[in-house]
Amino acid sequence: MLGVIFFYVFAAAVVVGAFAMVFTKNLVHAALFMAGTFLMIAFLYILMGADYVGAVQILVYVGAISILFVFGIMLTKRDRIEDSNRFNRYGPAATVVAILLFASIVITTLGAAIRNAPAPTGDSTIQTIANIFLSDYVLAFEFAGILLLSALVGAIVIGQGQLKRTTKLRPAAGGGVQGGGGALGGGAGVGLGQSTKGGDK
Amino acid sequence: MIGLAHYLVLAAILFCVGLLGAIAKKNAIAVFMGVELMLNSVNLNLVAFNRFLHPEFLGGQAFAIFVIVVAAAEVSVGLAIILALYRRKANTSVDDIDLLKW
Amino acid sequence: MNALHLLPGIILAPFAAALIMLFVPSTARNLIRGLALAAASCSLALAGLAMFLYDNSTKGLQFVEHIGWLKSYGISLDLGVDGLSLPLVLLTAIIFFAGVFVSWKLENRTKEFFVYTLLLVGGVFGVFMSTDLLVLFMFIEIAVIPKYVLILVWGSTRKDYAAMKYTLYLLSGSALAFVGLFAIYAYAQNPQLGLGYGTFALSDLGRINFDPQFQKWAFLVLLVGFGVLVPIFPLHRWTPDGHSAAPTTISMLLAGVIMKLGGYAIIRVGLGFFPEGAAYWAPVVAILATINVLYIAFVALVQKDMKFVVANSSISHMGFVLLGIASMNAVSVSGAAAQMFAHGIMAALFFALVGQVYDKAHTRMIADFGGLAKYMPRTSAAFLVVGLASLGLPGLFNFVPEFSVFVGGMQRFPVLTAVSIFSVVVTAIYVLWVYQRVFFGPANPRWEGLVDMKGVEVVPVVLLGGILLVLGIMPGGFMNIVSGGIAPIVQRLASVSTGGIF
Amino acid sequence: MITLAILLTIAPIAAYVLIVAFAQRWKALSAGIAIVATGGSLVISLYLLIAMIGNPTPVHDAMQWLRIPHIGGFRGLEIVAGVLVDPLSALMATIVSLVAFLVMVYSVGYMKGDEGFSRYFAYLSLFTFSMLGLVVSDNYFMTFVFWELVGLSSYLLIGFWRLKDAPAEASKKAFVTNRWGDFGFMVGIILLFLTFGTFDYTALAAMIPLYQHLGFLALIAVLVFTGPMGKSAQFPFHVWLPDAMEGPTPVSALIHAATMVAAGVYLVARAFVLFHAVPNVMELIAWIGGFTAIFAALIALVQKDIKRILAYSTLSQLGYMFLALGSGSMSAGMFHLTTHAFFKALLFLGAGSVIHALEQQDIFKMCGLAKKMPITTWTFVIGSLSLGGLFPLAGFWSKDEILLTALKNGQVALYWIGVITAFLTAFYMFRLIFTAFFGKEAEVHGEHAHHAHESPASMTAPLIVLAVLSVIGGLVGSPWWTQWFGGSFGTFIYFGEPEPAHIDLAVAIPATIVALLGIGLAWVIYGAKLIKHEWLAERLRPLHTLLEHKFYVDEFYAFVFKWVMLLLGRILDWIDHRVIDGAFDGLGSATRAGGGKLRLIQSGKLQSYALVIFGAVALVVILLSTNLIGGFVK
Repeated sequence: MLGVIFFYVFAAAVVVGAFAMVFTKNLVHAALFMAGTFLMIAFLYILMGADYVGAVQILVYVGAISILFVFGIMLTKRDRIEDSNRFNRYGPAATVVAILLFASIVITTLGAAIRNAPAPTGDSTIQTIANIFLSDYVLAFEFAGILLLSALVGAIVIGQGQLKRTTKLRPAAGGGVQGGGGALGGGAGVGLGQSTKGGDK
Repeated sequence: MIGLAHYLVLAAILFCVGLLGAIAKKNAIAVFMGVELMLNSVNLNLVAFNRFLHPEFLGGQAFAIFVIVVAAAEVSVGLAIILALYRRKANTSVDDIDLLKW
Repeated sequence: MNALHLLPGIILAPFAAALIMLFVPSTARNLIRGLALAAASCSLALAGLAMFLYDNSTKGLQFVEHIGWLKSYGISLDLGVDGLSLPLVLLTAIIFFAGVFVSWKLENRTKEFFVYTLLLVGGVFGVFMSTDLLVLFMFIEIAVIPKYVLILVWGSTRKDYAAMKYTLYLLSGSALAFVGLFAIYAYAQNPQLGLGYGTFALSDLGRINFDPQFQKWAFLVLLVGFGVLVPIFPLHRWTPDGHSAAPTTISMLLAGVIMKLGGYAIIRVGLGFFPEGAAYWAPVVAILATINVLYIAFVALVQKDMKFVVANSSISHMGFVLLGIASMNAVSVSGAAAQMFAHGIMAALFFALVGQVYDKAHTRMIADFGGLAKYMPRTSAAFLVVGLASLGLPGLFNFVPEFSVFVGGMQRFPVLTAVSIFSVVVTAIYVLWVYQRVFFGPANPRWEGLVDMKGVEVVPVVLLGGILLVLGIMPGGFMNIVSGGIAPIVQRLASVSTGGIF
Repeated sequence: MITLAILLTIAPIAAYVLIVAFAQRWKALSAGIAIVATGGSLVISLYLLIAMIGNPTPVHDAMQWLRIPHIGGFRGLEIVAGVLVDPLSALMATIVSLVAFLVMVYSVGYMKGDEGFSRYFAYLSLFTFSMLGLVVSDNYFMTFVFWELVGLSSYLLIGFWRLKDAPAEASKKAFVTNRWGDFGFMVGIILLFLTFGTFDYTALAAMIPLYQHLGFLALIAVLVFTGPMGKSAQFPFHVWLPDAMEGPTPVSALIHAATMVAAGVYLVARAFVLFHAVPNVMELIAWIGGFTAIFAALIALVQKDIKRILAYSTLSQLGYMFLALGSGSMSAGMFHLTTHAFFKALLFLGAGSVIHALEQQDIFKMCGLAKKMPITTWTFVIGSLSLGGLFPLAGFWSKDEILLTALKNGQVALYWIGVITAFLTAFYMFRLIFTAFFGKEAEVHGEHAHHAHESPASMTAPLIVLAVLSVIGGLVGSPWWTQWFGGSFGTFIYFGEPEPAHIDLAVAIPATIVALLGIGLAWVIYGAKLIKHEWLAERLRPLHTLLEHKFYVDEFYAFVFKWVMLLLGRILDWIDHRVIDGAFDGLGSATRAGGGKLRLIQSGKLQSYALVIFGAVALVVILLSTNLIGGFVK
């Protein structure tokens, strides 16, 4: 009986968090609401007995991804942050589509005859997940590693802007500043400097 | 008793709100957040199906973890792109990025 | 007799020459021209030999070659000629031989020019020789595509518009004809009605008697598909632009040969397989043919550019071919087949001469000319000969096929044929009017420096003019071959009972 | 016999080929070749004529030219190239080669300075070849072939001085007008072939009388007659002959007087069985002939150019011949053709020598030539007298025959037309003679008059020969000839039963009186100048202008050509460019425009794509859930 209460509490929190994330004006608030929603979802996982997944959820989503988002927001902060989370032209159409989609999913799920299995044995799932990872999905596991590595490198390269290039490639016009950039770090700095200067042009 | 249907409905709500966020937002990062939300709803579904249909075989959860891995990679690269975009165009509104126009 | 492998020789000569030419440096112009001339003379010699060795007594295909290709689909590179296609093969060889001489002085990218022309001619040979339906279609495409490039690069007035228009017309036509092709193939496959096995061989397909309902629309599809090539009335607009934009050799080949692909295919496939369908659509074709003949003759009357006049006269003459086909009897169909040959030679000579005048005077507007006979007596004499041939003067070959089309036509469509015969008067008017305004009258001092044709330019004129004259005086032998060729087709037509569409 | 007939035609074409191929440069050589060839043909034709007089049985041989088999219910095509020698063709061959020979001899002098000298003789040989071919051919198809070749050679000869506008225009006009005639002729031949299955004259001669439905036969006859109408310049198609005078005068003498224009008459004579079988077509021919005769004679009254007067006179005489043929007598028509060939060639050559001397064609600018050019003048006078139809001369006998046939066959109206035309003919011929040859020097201020000199022997010799022929030529048809040689022209060439020659004073006397009246009137106005012709012209101003403009027929044809043919051409050209081209090009531009519209969908906005995708998903799911399209739910 306790589980039911927990479920409804967490579910309500998740829904409220999601709506808040979408409808707040301030982008930073949205980020924080997102983090909250992820946390509630983690608790739902744990409620369902998927403790490892819940832990990973907290670790990755709540811990890393939300923070990255806040970084992102801060780095691309324009003038008024309060009003940075506005809707665009497709707002009304999107809501209609979202509602329709929701209706269609609900219609199909309610129609389906679902046989709920009994609750699991309750012991920790880490053991079994680890076995699965290193037996059936070992290949996927390795690729996940490679994926993360490539994402890492990709993020660095894109994030820090142009590597210092020889002047020959770049045309003289306005290139003075980029050309002069120093080593890797300088590049990032220059990238930053150039952006703000660019802003007020 | 909480059944699979409840989770599916919840996930559906999450998914649709995420969709709304992804389509209707002007700011690239907000769009990105919407996408993350949609990913999470998918995870929720996965774990729910695993829990209610085949609790003995944790394939669903393994899959969810992989989704999280991918999501993480995606966020990092995504934000890097938004950053580079911001450096070029000095604003991150999605409407200005229409180089794909034929 | 086909130990000599004449037909493969004729068809491979242009393709081989094109291939070798690719390796020749484009600066060695004379070597390129020599190669093209070698290919042309080789095809001409073999075609002449085939014509000589062809014995009219045995019915059906001769010099048959069987080279398997896609056995599972029943497609094979079969070659074979009969009375209908051999003259057209000879026609192609003659015109190409003359064409090489006409473009002898071409300086601008000669290598590519000759490579494309050789491809084109090879394609046309393929069409007339192949006795396999799909291969025939394939060669039609091979013949049509290079011409786009040729018109686009070496063309004159409004060449890109004309090239695009020409290609779109012809390709949409052949696309439509493909529908007919696959309908025949499917029909052949189903065991009760057809042969039970899928094949494209003309001989096997000839054995099926298709049910009239199928024949009606299949003939229509083929008629419109190939009608674009002939050109039949509403689909003729590509000819004036295509001809006048094309360089001389290409408009010779275009008027001389490409137009005959349509006529040949309609007779071979249209009349050959669908007698009832042909009978059903015959009145429509006859009316369109009459429009083709008379309407276009009037249009030619008011043209200001010489090449447009000649292009329109080509359409008008091809109208006779259609009238011959529509009248569906031995005299008219053999008249139509012979008219294709006669008109080919005449149109090629006409375009060669107009091309010569254009290359020297750099204008084709009739108003600019006057009294050219003073400076170019030989060209004006040749122009008169070909002009008289086009208006159907007896003594030159064009009169005989036209006369037989009229005799044949009069038996099926008396009124329409009488109206078509009236076009002979209109043709006389516009041909002689153009001739008078260009070559007669006081000499226009502007053309003082024009030099008459000599040396290389004389060869095509003498060759084509000679053929017109010789066949005009003794057409008996040639007409026997042609009527022998179409006898089996007409035999089948004779047994047709269904009436026309109205 | 047959080989001779073939040789007869081959000689001139061999000359043509020789001249064109080799002898182009040496003028004398090419003239020589042409004259020898025609001379040869003349000798052969004379031999054939004498042989035919000996035994008039026709000789016929043929070889297959073209054969398309007879398949299914439709008739095949069987064309044969054959030679038929019978009295009619022998006579025509003789006339053609004789006049051609004389004209060639005459042309040596006439065309001396001309740069296209050898080309001229080549064309003349080509003409002789085609004319002889036409005369000896044995079936309609071959006749049609040579018919067109004759038209071609007349086109070449009229347009001989091609660097001048007038000859170029005249040659085109001649060919096109002939082409109108040939169009009907060709349709006629094809119908004839389709109904009887053969082109051959002798075979048709047997089959036509048995043919029942005359209506169709009448149609064929009329269609076939359009050919001769075009070639012999009868009423609707006469416009080209006066303009054909632009060619050199010997050409006019040969082609537009004696031979080519007579081809039409010859064809009607050759195919007489076709016309004879349909009485009302005969009537039509007679009336067309009669009308053309008087029509041309009237126009000739006011013409100033010597060659135009002779051209209209030819038109009128051709009308006479058709009048004779139409009223049923083939021999009268042919007889007049023969005599007309002699004196009209004479008149033209005479006019030629005048023009050659004075470089002038307007008769009012010539005067007093009698003293300067005696031979030309007296031969010209003999020719005119013969044309006028005075007693001993050739014209009298042939014209008398025609008037007699007209009267005998009950064509009284035509008889009177004939008599009036005879009067007009005499009048305009002697108007020409009195003004040009016998006018006083004083009135004419033209400076050419005094240095006129007689033409060289090579030109006057043919004149004399023709003059002699014009005198004695007529006797062939006179009753004395039957006494001396036991047969006259009528018994040699006839249709049905022979027509012995005899004088019918009731016709001869009035005709002669009328001719004398005409000469007298001409003398009054132009000879003694008692009545000023200007004054007379002033009095009859409207009539005079009408005649001067040749009843405005030329203008009418020009109008029709411009406003019907060219306008139709322009309209159709407009349709061709705008409507048909517009439709297909429109198709092209419509596709391009459609593409332009579709392009806007690719807006580049990612979110719009996402919206569309998810919208579609939702829609599909909803549609599937309701069983609108056979949904899967329950």
